[in-house]
Amino acid sequence: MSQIENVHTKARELLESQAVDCVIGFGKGTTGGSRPLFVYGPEGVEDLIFDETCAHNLAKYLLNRKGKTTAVVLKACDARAVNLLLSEHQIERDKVYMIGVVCPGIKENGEPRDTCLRCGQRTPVSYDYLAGEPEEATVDAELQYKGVAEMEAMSMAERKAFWEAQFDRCIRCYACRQVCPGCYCDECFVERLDPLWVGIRIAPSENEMWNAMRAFHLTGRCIGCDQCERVCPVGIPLSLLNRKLEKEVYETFGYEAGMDPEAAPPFATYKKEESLGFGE
Amino acid sequence: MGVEFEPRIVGFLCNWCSYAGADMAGTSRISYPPNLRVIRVPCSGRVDPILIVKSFQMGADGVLVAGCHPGDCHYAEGNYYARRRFAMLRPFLEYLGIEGDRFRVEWVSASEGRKFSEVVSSFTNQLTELGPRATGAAV
Amino acid sequence: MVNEVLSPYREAVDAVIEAGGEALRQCYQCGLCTGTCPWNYLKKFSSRSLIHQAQLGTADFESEETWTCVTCRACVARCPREVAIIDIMKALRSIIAEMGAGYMPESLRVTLKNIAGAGNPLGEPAENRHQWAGDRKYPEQSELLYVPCCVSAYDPVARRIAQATAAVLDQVGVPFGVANEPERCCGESVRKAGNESLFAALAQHNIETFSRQGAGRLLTSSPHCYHTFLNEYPDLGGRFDVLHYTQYLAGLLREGKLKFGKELNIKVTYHDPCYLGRHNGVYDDPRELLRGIPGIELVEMDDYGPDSICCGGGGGRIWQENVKGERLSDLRLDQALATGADVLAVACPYCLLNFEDGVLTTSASIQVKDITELVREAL
Amino acid sequence: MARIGVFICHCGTNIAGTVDIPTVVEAAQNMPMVVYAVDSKYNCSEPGQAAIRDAILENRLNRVVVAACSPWMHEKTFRKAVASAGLNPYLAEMANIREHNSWVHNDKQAATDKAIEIIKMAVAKVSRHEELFPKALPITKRALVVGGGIAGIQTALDIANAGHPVVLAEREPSIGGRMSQLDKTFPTLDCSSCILTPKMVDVMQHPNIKLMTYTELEQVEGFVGNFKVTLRQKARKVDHAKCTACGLCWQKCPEKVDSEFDLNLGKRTAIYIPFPQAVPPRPVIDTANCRYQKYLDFTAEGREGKAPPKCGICEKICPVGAIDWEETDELITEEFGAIVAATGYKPFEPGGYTELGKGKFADVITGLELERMMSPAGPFNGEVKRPSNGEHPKEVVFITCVGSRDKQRGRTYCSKVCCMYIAKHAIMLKSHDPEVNCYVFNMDVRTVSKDYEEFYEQAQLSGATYIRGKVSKIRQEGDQLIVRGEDTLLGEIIEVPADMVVLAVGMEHSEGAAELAQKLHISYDVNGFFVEAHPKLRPVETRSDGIFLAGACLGPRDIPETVSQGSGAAAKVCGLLSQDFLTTDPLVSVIDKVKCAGCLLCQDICPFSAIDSETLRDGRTVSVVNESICKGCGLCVAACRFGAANLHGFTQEQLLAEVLALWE
Amino acid sequence: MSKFISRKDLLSWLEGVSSEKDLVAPVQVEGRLLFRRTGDVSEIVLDYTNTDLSPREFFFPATETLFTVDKSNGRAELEPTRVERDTVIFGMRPCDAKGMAALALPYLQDPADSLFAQHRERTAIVGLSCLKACPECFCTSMGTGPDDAANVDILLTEAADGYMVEVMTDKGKALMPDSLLSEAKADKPAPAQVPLVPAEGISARLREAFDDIYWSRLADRCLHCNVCSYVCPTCYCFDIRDYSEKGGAVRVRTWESCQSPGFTKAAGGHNPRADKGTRLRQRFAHKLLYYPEEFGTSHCTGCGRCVKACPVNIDIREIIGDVQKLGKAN
Repeated sequence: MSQIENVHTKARELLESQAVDCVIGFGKGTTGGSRPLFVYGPEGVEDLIFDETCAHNLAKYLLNRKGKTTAVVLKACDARAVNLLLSEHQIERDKVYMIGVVCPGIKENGEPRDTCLRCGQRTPVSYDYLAGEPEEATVDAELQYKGVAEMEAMSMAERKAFWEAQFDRCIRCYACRQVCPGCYCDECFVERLDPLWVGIRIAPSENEMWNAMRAFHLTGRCIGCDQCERVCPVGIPLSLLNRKLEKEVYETFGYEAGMDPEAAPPFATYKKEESLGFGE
Repeated sequence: MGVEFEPRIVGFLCNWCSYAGADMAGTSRISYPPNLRVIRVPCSGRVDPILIVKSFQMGADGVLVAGCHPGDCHYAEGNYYARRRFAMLRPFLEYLGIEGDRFRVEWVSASEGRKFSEVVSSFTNQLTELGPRATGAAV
Repeated sequence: MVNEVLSPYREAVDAVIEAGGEALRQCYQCGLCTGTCPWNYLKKFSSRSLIHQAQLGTADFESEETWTCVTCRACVARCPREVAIIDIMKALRSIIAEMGAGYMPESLRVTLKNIAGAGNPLGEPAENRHQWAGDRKYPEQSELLYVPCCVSAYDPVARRIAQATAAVLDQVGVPFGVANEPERCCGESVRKAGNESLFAALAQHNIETFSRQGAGRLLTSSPHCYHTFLNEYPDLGGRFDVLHYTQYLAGLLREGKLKFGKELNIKVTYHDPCYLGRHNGVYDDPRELLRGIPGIELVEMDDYGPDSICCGGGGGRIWQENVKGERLSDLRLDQALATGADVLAVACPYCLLNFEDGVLTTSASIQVKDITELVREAL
Repeated sequence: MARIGVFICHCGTNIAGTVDIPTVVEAAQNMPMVVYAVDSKYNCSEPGQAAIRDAILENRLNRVVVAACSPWMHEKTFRKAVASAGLNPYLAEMANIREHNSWVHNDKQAATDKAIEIIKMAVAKVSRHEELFPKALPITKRALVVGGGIAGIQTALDIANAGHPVVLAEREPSIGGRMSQLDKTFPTLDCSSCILTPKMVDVMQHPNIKLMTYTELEQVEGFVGNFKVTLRQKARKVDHAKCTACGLCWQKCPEKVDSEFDLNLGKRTAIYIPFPQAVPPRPVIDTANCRYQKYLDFTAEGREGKAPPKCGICEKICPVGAIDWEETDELITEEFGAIVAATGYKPFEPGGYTELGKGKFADVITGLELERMMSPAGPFNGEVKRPSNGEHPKEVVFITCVGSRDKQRGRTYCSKVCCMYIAKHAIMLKSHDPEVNCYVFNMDVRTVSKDYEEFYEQAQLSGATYIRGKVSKIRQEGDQLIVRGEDTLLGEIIEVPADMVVLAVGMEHSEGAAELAQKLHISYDVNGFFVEAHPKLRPVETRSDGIFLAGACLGPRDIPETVSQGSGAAAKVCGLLSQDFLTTDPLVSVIDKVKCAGCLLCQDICPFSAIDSETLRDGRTVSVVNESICKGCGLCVAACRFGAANLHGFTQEQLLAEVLALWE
Repeated sequence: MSKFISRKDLLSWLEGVSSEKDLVAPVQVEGRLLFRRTGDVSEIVLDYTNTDLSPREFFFPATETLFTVDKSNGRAELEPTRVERDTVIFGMRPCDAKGMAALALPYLQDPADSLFAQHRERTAIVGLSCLKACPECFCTSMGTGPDDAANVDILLTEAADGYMVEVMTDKGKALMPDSLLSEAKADKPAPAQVPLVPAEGISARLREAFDDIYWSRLADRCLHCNVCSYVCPTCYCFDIRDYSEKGGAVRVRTWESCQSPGFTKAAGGHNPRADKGTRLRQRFAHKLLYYPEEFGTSHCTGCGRCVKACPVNIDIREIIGDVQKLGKAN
């Protein structure tokens, strides 16, 4: 059976047995691609699709379904998001049924996403059921931090100018935040009135503060799905921020978010003897 | 230019070691440049990175966080957590276009009045050399 | 007669510290180093007193004692204050070597002159460096570079080692090159004799040579070269993957690439070279290699592994004369004979020379062989 | 609306000498929300404080900034002054314009400008101050002492004598600890058990002490005044309520095993009391060695082959039917107001010193082994014999600093007691057998307490020869050991033939010290010893309130020091338990339940485990700060992305206000 | 016959405009096509379907200081912001021009927003009719069309080597005098063919479907970002705050969106549109029901930007279709 047929069978089984109230998967969109699809009964199961247009990270939707039983179709990066949410106690493991799919690598406008070119995972790290045959991609190590390395090679002034130009376009629509599985504050720091960390202006200084702190809040938490970059209506290369921090986290602490829900994230622990370059 | 550049430095000092160390510099009358503005915090682990980023956004030329030496934290482990956060923040600031040298983390004990004054002096000199932050700087 | 009164001499203390002997401050004079030092089985040599004199600045630079230490590291490994005793010895020597004041054994002086001039301790012409290989020409450009050590390149006895090693490598079929004419002494004993500037020059020269030859990995016969390339060249910019041949061959053995064809049927005891064992913690690879040779029964001496006794060749002692009865090699030979072994296996050209001498002068009934020779025999 | 008063201190010329006070006053008057600003010669003086009080009342001030010295100096003073005007004391803030300004700058203009900014920051901060109130919490008037050695015994007795109930928990079957293994004690040569046993009996009989032996600490929850501790009573297989300690069982038990108490020099039975004076004098069954237990295990697991003998002699012989094979470990939860850890030490294991040959040569023994030999109640009935051949040794060599002052073994510290116990051993050996010659290889002889130097002299007078130098090698020649080392005073190698060599092993942290520290949330140092709150001024306290320390769990100690510490810890406990309520500092964290997303990161990082989870009615799980435990470090605030955690006195709003004030 | 301007003349005309006024035109910025102030005519993109963001920011800026308070003289003086320069927006599509008109209705309703009025007054719109529709367009169903000249000052239509010109207003005439134009030699090219959406009677249907579960199911997918509102030419919601800064104070107005959770949150914490379904419904009801009821015209211009930008493909065309069915079903 093909992967999507397996998804159909599993989704039908889960809904019929009322093991879950809802299956979140991908359906056909109106503009040639796919979109998230919520299936509440066995009759809707056939509408589920999975192909290389299925770019969304559906783990985000689990945050709206706390306390309810949900099955969700997960690519490798999405499964890491589920692990992140599990490790942060945002969802309960026994309320989530993880239908893993083997990801062919997502394409946008027929071209593979940069994110997917960098990703060595085709098979999710965690799942309750795997609909496809496990496989791994081999990735050119140089791609891992492509872009980040180029940024690092720039001069301070060039980097500053680069980000000024990028953040200048930001319209603070918060799509990056809304789509991010790691962003789930009841009230985002950027919208707080007291303390007023960031004013309401949609202007360079505020935009920069917003983008910088949002990225920093994801230190050691970004699972690399790059949804933020995908949805940005003005094309700010947001993954360059997150990937820089993930690079630092990985090189310093050997940690990758969402790979193991049991591992202590970098800011939740420390080593007395570690030397991090501050005066010791 | 004429007027010499005087960097503005925001300093977060942990109450138990570094704030007391700064007091010690005072009681010992060890002078240092007047560029630092001190914000007392209970522990270097209390310093939310957003306060540092905010200081830079407002226009600080440098930010200093000083706490107890690792192992000597009044709260046993606060500075260990702080160290990790700042270890990530510093390269990130550099990446955004803020020289890493503008963000300093130092361990100053309550008895190290001299060290405190040296830290402030050398930081002030370093920032003077770096010059003012270009306007419209990131964050 | 006026009694001479000692008083502390601060400048001399500073000179020792300046020369790298700062560790002397840590010493609390327990004497464990002296008791541990193998010399004291043969003659009186109190390293503790020497350190104490250095602490007070009253060290006698005219004394032979400055040159006694074989840098075998037995004392350092036990010192409860972790005093870097070898560094102190080195510092004392370097004051003499660099300033030219004080006593230095004549033979050592000559050797250093040879090294400075000809690039090797024997004072042989550089172009003869490759003579050990006979007509065989080894490539100069290679990722894996075999560095035979001046002694095994020039010394008529120790040449066996270089020949056997090259033969083994050939037979296994590993592509390798040989550090040739431009290579000079690694500088280990030069540094231990206190001549830092000559060491730096040698190291710089060799690093350039190896780099020019495209070397990524260096394969050494001598643990002294091994130690120097591994631990001291990186500070001068020479970063190579360094292997003693016993490590390399043991690796090949594990991978199944080194296969033996003959059984030797002998009883062997193994002498740990100080610079392989205590200095660098390599105890298992040589033994694994020996046990891997068919028909070898490996027996241990009374003192082995970390407790092994020096052959007497370290710290520049190999270039100095030892009067009979004051040879550490003889002490060690006795231990070897006591095991009833047929062969005393070594893994260092200095050890080989010292024990060969010992066998000659005492007519001890034991053969001395480098491990690489045994490997070659069993192929 | 905040009505802020600013009080600027001249501090004589300390501030006024460098800072232009009138300029500062004028600037302060123009700061936002400042309705009153004035200077004073000395704010901290009685008239100065009165002026603050009066100004608050006259100008209806509701916030106060005192621009003067460091808060370390006078924060409390001015809080009191503010409170005396009826204002909440936490509505005052200090601006440090002396230590951080006038004392460190010479340029008057710069110092004046800086003073103004410092005050501006304080004004901005104080405008965000809130009223804070300390809380009072009841105290459980009961103490737990962990460890039944001499430290724990002394602590328990002193607390109990002060009238507070105590539970003394000991993991071995008997209390007594290391001291009970000793023969005599230096420098008085008292018989160890003669002075210890009465105290052990006192513990058993004390109405305020509940003794729980064979018991380990499982879990600690709660906080000062209100600890909830789970203890594991290990299965003894003997009903101690029924047992009369008649001794029949341990006399008849056929299974003999090495006695831990006698360091394997003697034997005990599988049902046993560790030593004759054990308290409580009730046996336990060592299930690992008991024949019947092995039989039970064999049948229970249904293994094949020959079954072990079905022994059960103890059960058959017990006149009161106290043997209970069904008994299992039991978890007991009790509440305490204070906990004392007195878990002692273990002797250093000298096997790593290959040159000394412990384990290789039978006649190389440790000091504690010698104690057991010399003890009249010990395995050799007080006779010192060479383990190799049972003869009395005539030449005995002692070696000091085995496992002490040795970086190579990771033991850098001095164990304090070895020099003295060697002196004791030398004296005792001579008194056991006048023909004995003792040699002591040593580095230094440390005799730092009362009567110790005299005791050392006594050892020398008894004939012990002290050789300065460390032993480098022991080898066997014939039936003797040759001890070799440098005599550093002679500068010669010396070899001493010996019948027996005694290693003066040092003290190490006890087994499981790190695990215990983690359960108690206290720190331990690189050597595994517990860390006191302050090495000089708070030697028996920890940084966790309500948890105290005594004895060798803190580091090497002799008996007098250990006992003093036991009494000291007891005094601290009594001081705590004598209060009816605990007053908490209000400068603690608080977590906004609405904003908290329940990621629980704060719980992972709180150094005091002061944050618990709470499930709300809407099903969300959030973090809640236990204000009694919180020490106000604010780690949770910096870690909380949600902006849910905040720290009274150092709120996000306050710190941000200080930053912003610089750019107002 | 229509007027004509050659491409070359148009560019030199633009050159002239940019030297006197602020010229705003479509420009390529890091892979996006955006209206930007430009002084460099060569960077203006002429061949495009539509920009990624609408031109509304030139009438209703993302952030605008309404006035500043100056306290330097010891008393507070209010200093309103004034629009100082004339702007010419070049290359606006008819749908966006209709959008700007739609934006004006609420803002210029009495009492008029003076800043908006100034922007409006000082801005001239040079429209460009569409010869090619983008896949998301549906302007003809929303009361405008690819060559609708109603809301521009000048409308250009691309023809061979130049543009057909229709000058619609006096402002247009002043900007592009007849002297620059020649008579067109050919007919105006046919406008783009735009797909239709069944929008007939949608207001009534929406009212009927007000309480349908449809909205909350749709909200399952919605991420509640502000993208749709911020790319929309007609969304005009804003937020206003006062800030004290450097001794003074400013009142700032910025874009806001009915999609953000705090938008309708009242003091005291009550939020009439606390759940995502009602917020989502609000957007479509406002576009297709409330605004048309108040101003008599659609609030959606069919530009298709929200369809294109929505990260989860919430498609107003599909919703119109769905609601038509829902309404009927009830």
